[in-house]
Amino acid sequence: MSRIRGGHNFYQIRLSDQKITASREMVDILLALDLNTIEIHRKSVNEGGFILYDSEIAKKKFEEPEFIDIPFRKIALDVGKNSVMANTVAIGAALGILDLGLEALKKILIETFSRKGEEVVQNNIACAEAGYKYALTNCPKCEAFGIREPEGKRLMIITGLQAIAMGAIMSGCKFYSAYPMSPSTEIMEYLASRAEEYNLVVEQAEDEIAAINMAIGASFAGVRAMTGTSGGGFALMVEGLSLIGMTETPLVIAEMQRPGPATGFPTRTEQGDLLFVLHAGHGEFPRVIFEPGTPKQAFYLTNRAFELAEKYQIPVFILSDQYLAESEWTFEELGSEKLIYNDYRLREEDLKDVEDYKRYKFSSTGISLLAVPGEAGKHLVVADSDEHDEEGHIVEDSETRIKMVQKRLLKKLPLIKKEIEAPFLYGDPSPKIVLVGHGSTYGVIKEVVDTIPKDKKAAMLHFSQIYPFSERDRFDYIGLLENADLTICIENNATEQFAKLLRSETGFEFSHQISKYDGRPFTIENLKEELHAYI
Amino acid sequence: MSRIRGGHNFYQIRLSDQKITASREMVDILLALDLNTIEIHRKSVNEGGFILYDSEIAKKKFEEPEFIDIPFRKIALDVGKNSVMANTVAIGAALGILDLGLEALKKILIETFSRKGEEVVQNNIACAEAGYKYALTNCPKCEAFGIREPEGKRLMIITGLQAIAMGAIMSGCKFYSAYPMSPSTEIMEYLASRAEEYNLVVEQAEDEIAAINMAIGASFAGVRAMTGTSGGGFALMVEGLSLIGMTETPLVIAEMQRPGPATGFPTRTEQGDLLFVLHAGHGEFPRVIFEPGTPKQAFYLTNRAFELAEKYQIPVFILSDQYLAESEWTFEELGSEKLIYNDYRLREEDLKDVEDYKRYKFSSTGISLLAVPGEAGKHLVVADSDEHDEEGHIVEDSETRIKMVQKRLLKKLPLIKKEIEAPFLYGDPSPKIVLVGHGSTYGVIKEVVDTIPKDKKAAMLHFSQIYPFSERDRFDYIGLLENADLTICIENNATEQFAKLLRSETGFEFSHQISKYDGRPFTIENLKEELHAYI
Amino acid sequence: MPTSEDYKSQVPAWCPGCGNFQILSTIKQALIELGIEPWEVLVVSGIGQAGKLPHYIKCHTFNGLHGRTLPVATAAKLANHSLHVIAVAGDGDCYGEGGNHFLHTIRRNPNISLFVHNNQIYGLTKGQASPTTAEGTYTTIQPYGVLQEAMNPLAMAISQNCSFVARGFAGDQEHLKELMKAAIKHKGFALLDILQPCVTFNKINTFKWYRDRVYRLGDDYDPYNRNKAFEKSLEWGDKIPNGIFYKYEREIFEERVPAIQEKPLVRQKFSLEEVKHEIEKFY
Amino acid sequence: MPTSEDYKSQVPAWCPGCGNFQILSTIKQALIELGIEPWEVLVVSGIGQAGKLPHYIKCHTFNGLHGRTLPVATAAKLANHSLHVIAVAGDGDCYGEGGNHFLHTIRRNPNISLFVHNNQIYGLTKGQASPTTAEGTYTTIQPYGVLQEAMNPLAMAISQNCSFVARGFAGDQEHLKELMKAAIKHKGFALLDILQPCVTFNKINTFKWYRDRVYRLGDDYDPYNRNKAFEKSLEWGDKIPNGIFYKYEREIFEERVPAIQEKPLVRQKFSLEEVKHEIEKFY
Ligand SMILES: Cc1ncc(C[n+]2csc(CCOP(=O)(O)OP(=O)(O)O)c2C)c(N)n1
Ligand SMILES: Cc1ncc(C[n+]2csc(CCOP(=O)(O)OP(=O)(O)O)c2C)c(N)n1
Ligand code: SF4
Ligand code: SF4
Ligand SMILES: [Mg+2]
Ligand SMILES: [Mg+2]
Repeated sequence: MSRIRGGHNFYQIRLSDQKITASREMVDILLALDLNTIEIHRKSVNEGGFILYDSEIAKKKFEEPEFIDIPFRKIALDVGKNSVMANTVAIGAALGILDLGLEALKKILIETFSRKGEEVVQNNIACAEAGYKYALTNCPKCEAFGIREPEGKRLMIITGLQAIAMGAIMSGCKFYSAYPMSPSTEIMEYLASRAEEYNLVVEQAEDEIAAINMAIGASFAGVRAMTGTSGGGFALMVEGLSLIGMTETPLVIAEMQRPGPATGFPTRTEQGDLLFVLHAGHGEFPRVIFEPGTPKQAFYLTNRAFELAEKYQIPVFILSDQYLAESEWTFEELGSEKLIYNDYRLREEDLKDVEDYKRYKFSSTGISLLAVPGEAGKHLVVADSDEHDEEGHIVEDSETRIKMVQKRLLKKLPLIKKEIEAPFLYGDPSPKIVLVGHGSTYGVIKEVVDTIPKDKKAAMLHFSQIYPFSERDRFDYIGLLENADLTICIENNATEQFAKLLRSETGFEFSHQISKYDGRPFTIENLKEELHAYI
Repeated sequence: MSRIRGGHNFYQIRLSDQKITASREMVDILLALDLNTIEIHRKSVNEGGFILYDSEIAKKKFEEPEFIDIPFRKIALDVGKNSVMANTVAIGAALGILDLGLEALKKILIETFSRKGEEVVQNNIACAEAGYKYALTNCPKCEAFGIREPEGKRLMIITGLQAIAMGAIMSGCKFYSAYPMSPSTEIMEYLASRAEEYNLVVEQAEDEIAAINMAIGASFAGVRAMTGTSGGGFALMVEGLSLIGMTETPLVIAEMQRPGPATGFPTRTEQGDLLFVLHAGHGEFPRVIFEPGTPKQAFYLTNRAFELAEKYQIPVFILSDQYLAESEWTFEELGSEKLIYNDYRLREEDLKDVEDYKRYKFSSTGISLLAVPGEAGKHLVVADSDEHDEEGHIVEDSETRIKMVQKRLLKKLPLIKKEIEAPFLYGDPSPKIVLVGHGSTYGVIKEVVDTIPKDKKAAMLHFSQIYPFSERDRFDYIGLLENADLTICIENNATEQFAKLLRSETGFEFSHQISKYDGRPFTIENLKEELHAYI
Repeated sequence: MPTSEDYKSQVPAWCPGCGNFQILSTIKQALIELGIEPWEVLVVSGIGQAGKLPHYIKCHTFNGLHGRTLPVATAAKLANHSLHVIAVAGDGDCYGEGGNHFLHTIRRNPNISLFVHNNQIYGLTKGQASPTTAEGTYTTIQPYGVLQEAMNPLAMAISQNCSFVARGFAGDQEHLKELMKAAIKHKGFALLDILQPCVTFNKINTFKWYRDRVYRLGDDYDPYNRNKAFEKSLEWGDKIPNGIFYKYEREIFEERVPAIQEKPLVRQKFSLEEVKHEIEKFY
Repeated sequence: MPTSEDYKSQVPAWCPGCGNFQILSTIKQALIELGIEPWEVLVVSGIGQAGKLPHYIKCHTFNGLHGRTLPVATAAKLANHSLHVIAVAGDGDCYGEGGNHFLHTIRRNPNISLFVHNNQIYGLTKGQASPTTAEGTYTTIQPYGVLQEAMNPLAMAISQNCSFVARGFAGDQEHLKELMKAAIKHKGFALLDILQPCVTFNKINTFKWYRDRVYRLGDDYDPYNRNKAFEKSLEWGDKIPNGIFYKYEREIFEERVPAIQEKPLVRQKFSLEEVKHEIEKFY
């Protein structure tokens, strides 16, 4: 919602003792803090589910069996001495219905309210307890959901944006410049909040053009840098992207998609910028695009983005969308062991054998030494947005041009391609049905594959390292697709962008396509329904 | 050359009594005004050709038979009383060698110098005559070239840029806003020079972002508008492009390519922005791209661009490059008869039956009425860059979103496709060899096809209406390609962009590719040489 | 004469208590008092809380991109100068993302009014610093406080000889209405910077904060003195002057663009007959 | 001590007689006299005739995009504040395409010198009006003469409290050199606008035109008075003052950004060990 206060807002939470990775359409418990919520979401409550509400707040009494009327407001006034704590009562009640205990909630209440003083904290806790008790006593058949308090392993809870920002910090990113834009702003906020702890420079630019040019300036000067934005802001960075291409300045760019064109739906989701990001920028230069499927992938791919950007002196994108960026996931497996950090920048010592440093020296790989200006002794670093010679000075001749295009583009491409990992196959190893997705549809496709009977031999093929395509000699995913009877490309956009890309890169043509372009992510229900036609 | 004065500059002129449409590598006559020119271009002179020079200026005497030493400077001093007229003497001499007469040159000299006074004009004419006479007397074997002064039909001489600008004027374009950038600036200069005669508003913007937003504002307010730039400037217009997509504002955009990335080669040529222009802009919306092959096509396609932009309320591109934009062509066939002009904008009278005007009213074609704000009675025109309802007001719901995507994009696409003409086939009607090109390679491919023996059954397939692809039921160009033995895609870029596009749109795969990415256009010689390997 | 009913439109999606409500009702009132009908006015806006405003008035609307209000407004005015064109922007919109257009539109001097809802914060994106946020203010992105000196839009406008430079306060609607009317009536580019409390994200510059500080420029103040106006525009702190700081009468852009001297561009009919001799020039 | 030999680089591709030659030799001279070695200085430039300058000096160079000099320079300085950073731009580059960065860099106040080769024209693209081209000037795109009032960069800088505002003339190299040295030595963002004749496209503002008009601000001029400086910055016509118009000592950006107080960012080694506890915060 693009309104800040007032108006309708909602959160959806899914709990399970299985691993879960997607949203569902329907809910088991609707916690309604006003009448509007009941009216809008009532039809999304599963059979056998509940609607918790307060008939005093709603100013309406519902008689249907799924309604459980709990006096949120009254309890808040009685116990907490303030009706604003009605929501705390309500959360307590929801936990009561599930019989999940209050420990976690209490911790959160303490964290949230401690700066407002001890009294507020205690009142909130009391409200939560009262709500809990009330629900426990008045709930008809709570065991229905079969949720138990989790035991053993602690789980992380993290959003896609946090995973990217944390990944950046843990990859040695030292400089982040951006301009606020939903849903990317939280990356900047996160990094700013850690600036003191890790000595980061986080600069809010006057516009996106400044943002990317600053990041380029910092990277040129020798530090790992990143920028982030959404589609509309990225549109303004396109000239800067081309500058990265020409100057061979490493940069990581996060593009968090929302539905376009133009301002579109600022707070909703879409995968509508894939081909735009792939082809953005005038002239020709290499790039890498990652589109993570989970916060975990977002974390590790961010790390890989910094590695590849610096190794090949190219732009690397973390392409994601509002859905993955902002939804919170719990899981257990993040660790720092698998992170890579190679510093490809050269300083004084590293250059002691270099007599005559040239920023764009020709080489068999197309990669030239990346010296840090001012830290490289008397060596001078000259970067140029014009076509240039090995030293970085403007040229006009045909011969140098050809060699530079080969250096910066044609020689690097095959090497970069070798770095890319194959798409991820989940389900039947020799599938007859392949559901293909990229980026944030990972979870929903995976869960849907789980619901398809084994004998139908279904699998998911998921692309998170989306461009360039990985080499087929490692894993012949095109062969796999060709051997299947049904190949369905699933995308959160209207123009089948990934299907087009795969066709243009490999010639492969999907048998079917499922597109969703209403600004909402796929849910398990609606993907299953779409699949009904084919399976 | 990106230097303004001093340094080396040259022009190449090709003369024929046949129609010619391309450049050659080699020249018959080299007119050298300094030693540098001789040194750089000497190897480009055909056997049997001449080098006209002045050994006094060159400070060097050449003894080889192809050199004709003419005292440009001395004649200028003697006859014109000023050594700067050496170049006039030289041009006179070149015409003398060809025995082409001096009438045309005299007219030009009068036009060019009349504002400097009668004396300067007369001196220049005298210099031209003296040079002419000297050459005529001293030239060994001028008849070799067999050029006769053209008779009969007068011919036009025009550049691609002039053709586009003239096309815009003759299509009712009333507003042009842009920011200077080579090689697009001349469009703005041309239109500015005609502003008085045709009541045009030509505004130099503070940057390209303002340029496109101004053009959008003018179009929204009800006049035909256009902007133009080169790749780097267009990169800054990408957000505005997306705004056109969302607000459905008609606009014609000229993108004159030069070699990138970034600043690249500001004064040279490349076809490196095709896929960029095709996919530019966040979110999804329709567009049309024309890439003319000759000034004539540029003229008519500009007219068609205005028609389609307004009919479908979309952005239409004239994509071209420095080569076509700036080289001067002579030909005979431009006329105003075939031009179309339909005014799709609605004013007072046109709307008299509309009760409740809605800017984005749903319709079977996806096209809504385009009213002119303030000229449409009390009807209000509301355009919005957010997702909106039929009236143009911000919405958030899924249902309206889906209908708007269908309206603005999915319904229009097939209709637009029907408007596109098939690619142009030249040569054998059932070819075994097909040379495929797009845009400015038209001339050189056509002339090369003419040199291939008829029994090899060669043809050119040229795309000037480049996106979307035309429907195959009119002309099955893919069938034609599939029936050929050898299909060669010829492009002035390094990443085979058109070949990729054709593959992604049709699945067709070329058997071979010829790429040139040194910033120079193909010449007849170098294309023939490249073809040697295959033919 | 239009009535307030004529200007009724969508229900605003602003926070309860937001200063934008006062600005909205004041604009409507100003238009009504000037006798301008909804179909005679085009409001161009960008993206931000301020940018939503035209949806809440009945009028021709172009709600474009964040920061790009002025180029659209200028060109629309050139295309049809019979329309009243009002540009509405946020402080981030106009002075941040759109800073370059602000500068160059002043130089062009089209007959447009620019109303900037200056809440000294990015409202829609939830509270980052804008160019006018006070130095030292803490935000989620500026945990050390804003390190830049706040921009002074009035001083900047005066420095470039902007033809009308004024400031009002959302909480003083009577005065604001007069300033709006003066801006709309003024022939030339008119900047009206409006102090607008953002009750959700700007906890410093509240209604009270402004009320304690603002005062109206007196009758003795001479807005035609550029140097004095500049000096006045630097006053900000315990006392914040509102009113018309500077006026400079000069020819407007529309009077200088030759093509539109006879009639608006949009009313000039095109005829191929009249232009077709253009081709002849190339023979 | 560096010598002029140390600073020798590519042969300039400027028109014979262009004012850029004087600026080039003066910069070299200033650097030499300040004892700055080539590897201690980074020159950031954009696109235009001025933008080519760093290729003609031996120094670290980032020759980036048209108009984007200042964001690159600011960030490079933040990344390594041990470098001397000089930004070089054309008038179109800096005040046209790059106008927004000019405004906001003033607010940031990094310790950078900005030299603007102000030839009042677009040189490289062959003679269109720039923001500083005089009103009424005829060009190929402005056949009716420029309709806008020329921008006043000094007044704008002063209006935003820029910490050093000066103007010099390519034809007065001695004075220019002193101004350059002062700008480089000044702690804070220093604007030096340089009147540079473009002998090919600007036939009005020639060497002679300037010579007939420019004068140096006298010793009695007080650059610390903002209002007076503003007044002075409006003087342009028969008399054109050159010199340091305004100075304002304030903390520079690099002193305010906490991360770089101990040492330049570029010298801070990264160790995964030191950050890996970050993950723990999400449990
Ligand atoms: C190109 C672009 N960048 C960023 C955004 C995100 N954005 C929307 S509104 C806004 C700023 C809002 O602040 P302001 O202009 O002061 O308006 P307010 O909401 O305070 O009225 C931003 C950064 C955008 N829509 N487009
Ligand atoms: C984005 C972009 N737009 C336009 C250009 C073309 N361009 C190059 S230099 C220039 C202006 C030159 O004028 P100025 O900045 O005053 O520099 P000068 O050549 O006069 O020194 C322009 C418009 C460009 N390179 N990039
Ligand atoms: S966030 Fe601030 S500016 Fe936006 S509506 Fe709420 S109070 Fe108003
Ligand atoms: S065009 Fe002007 S600015 Fe450029 S080099 Fe020539 S004289 Fe100098
Ligand atoms: Mg604001
Ligand atoms: Mg200039």
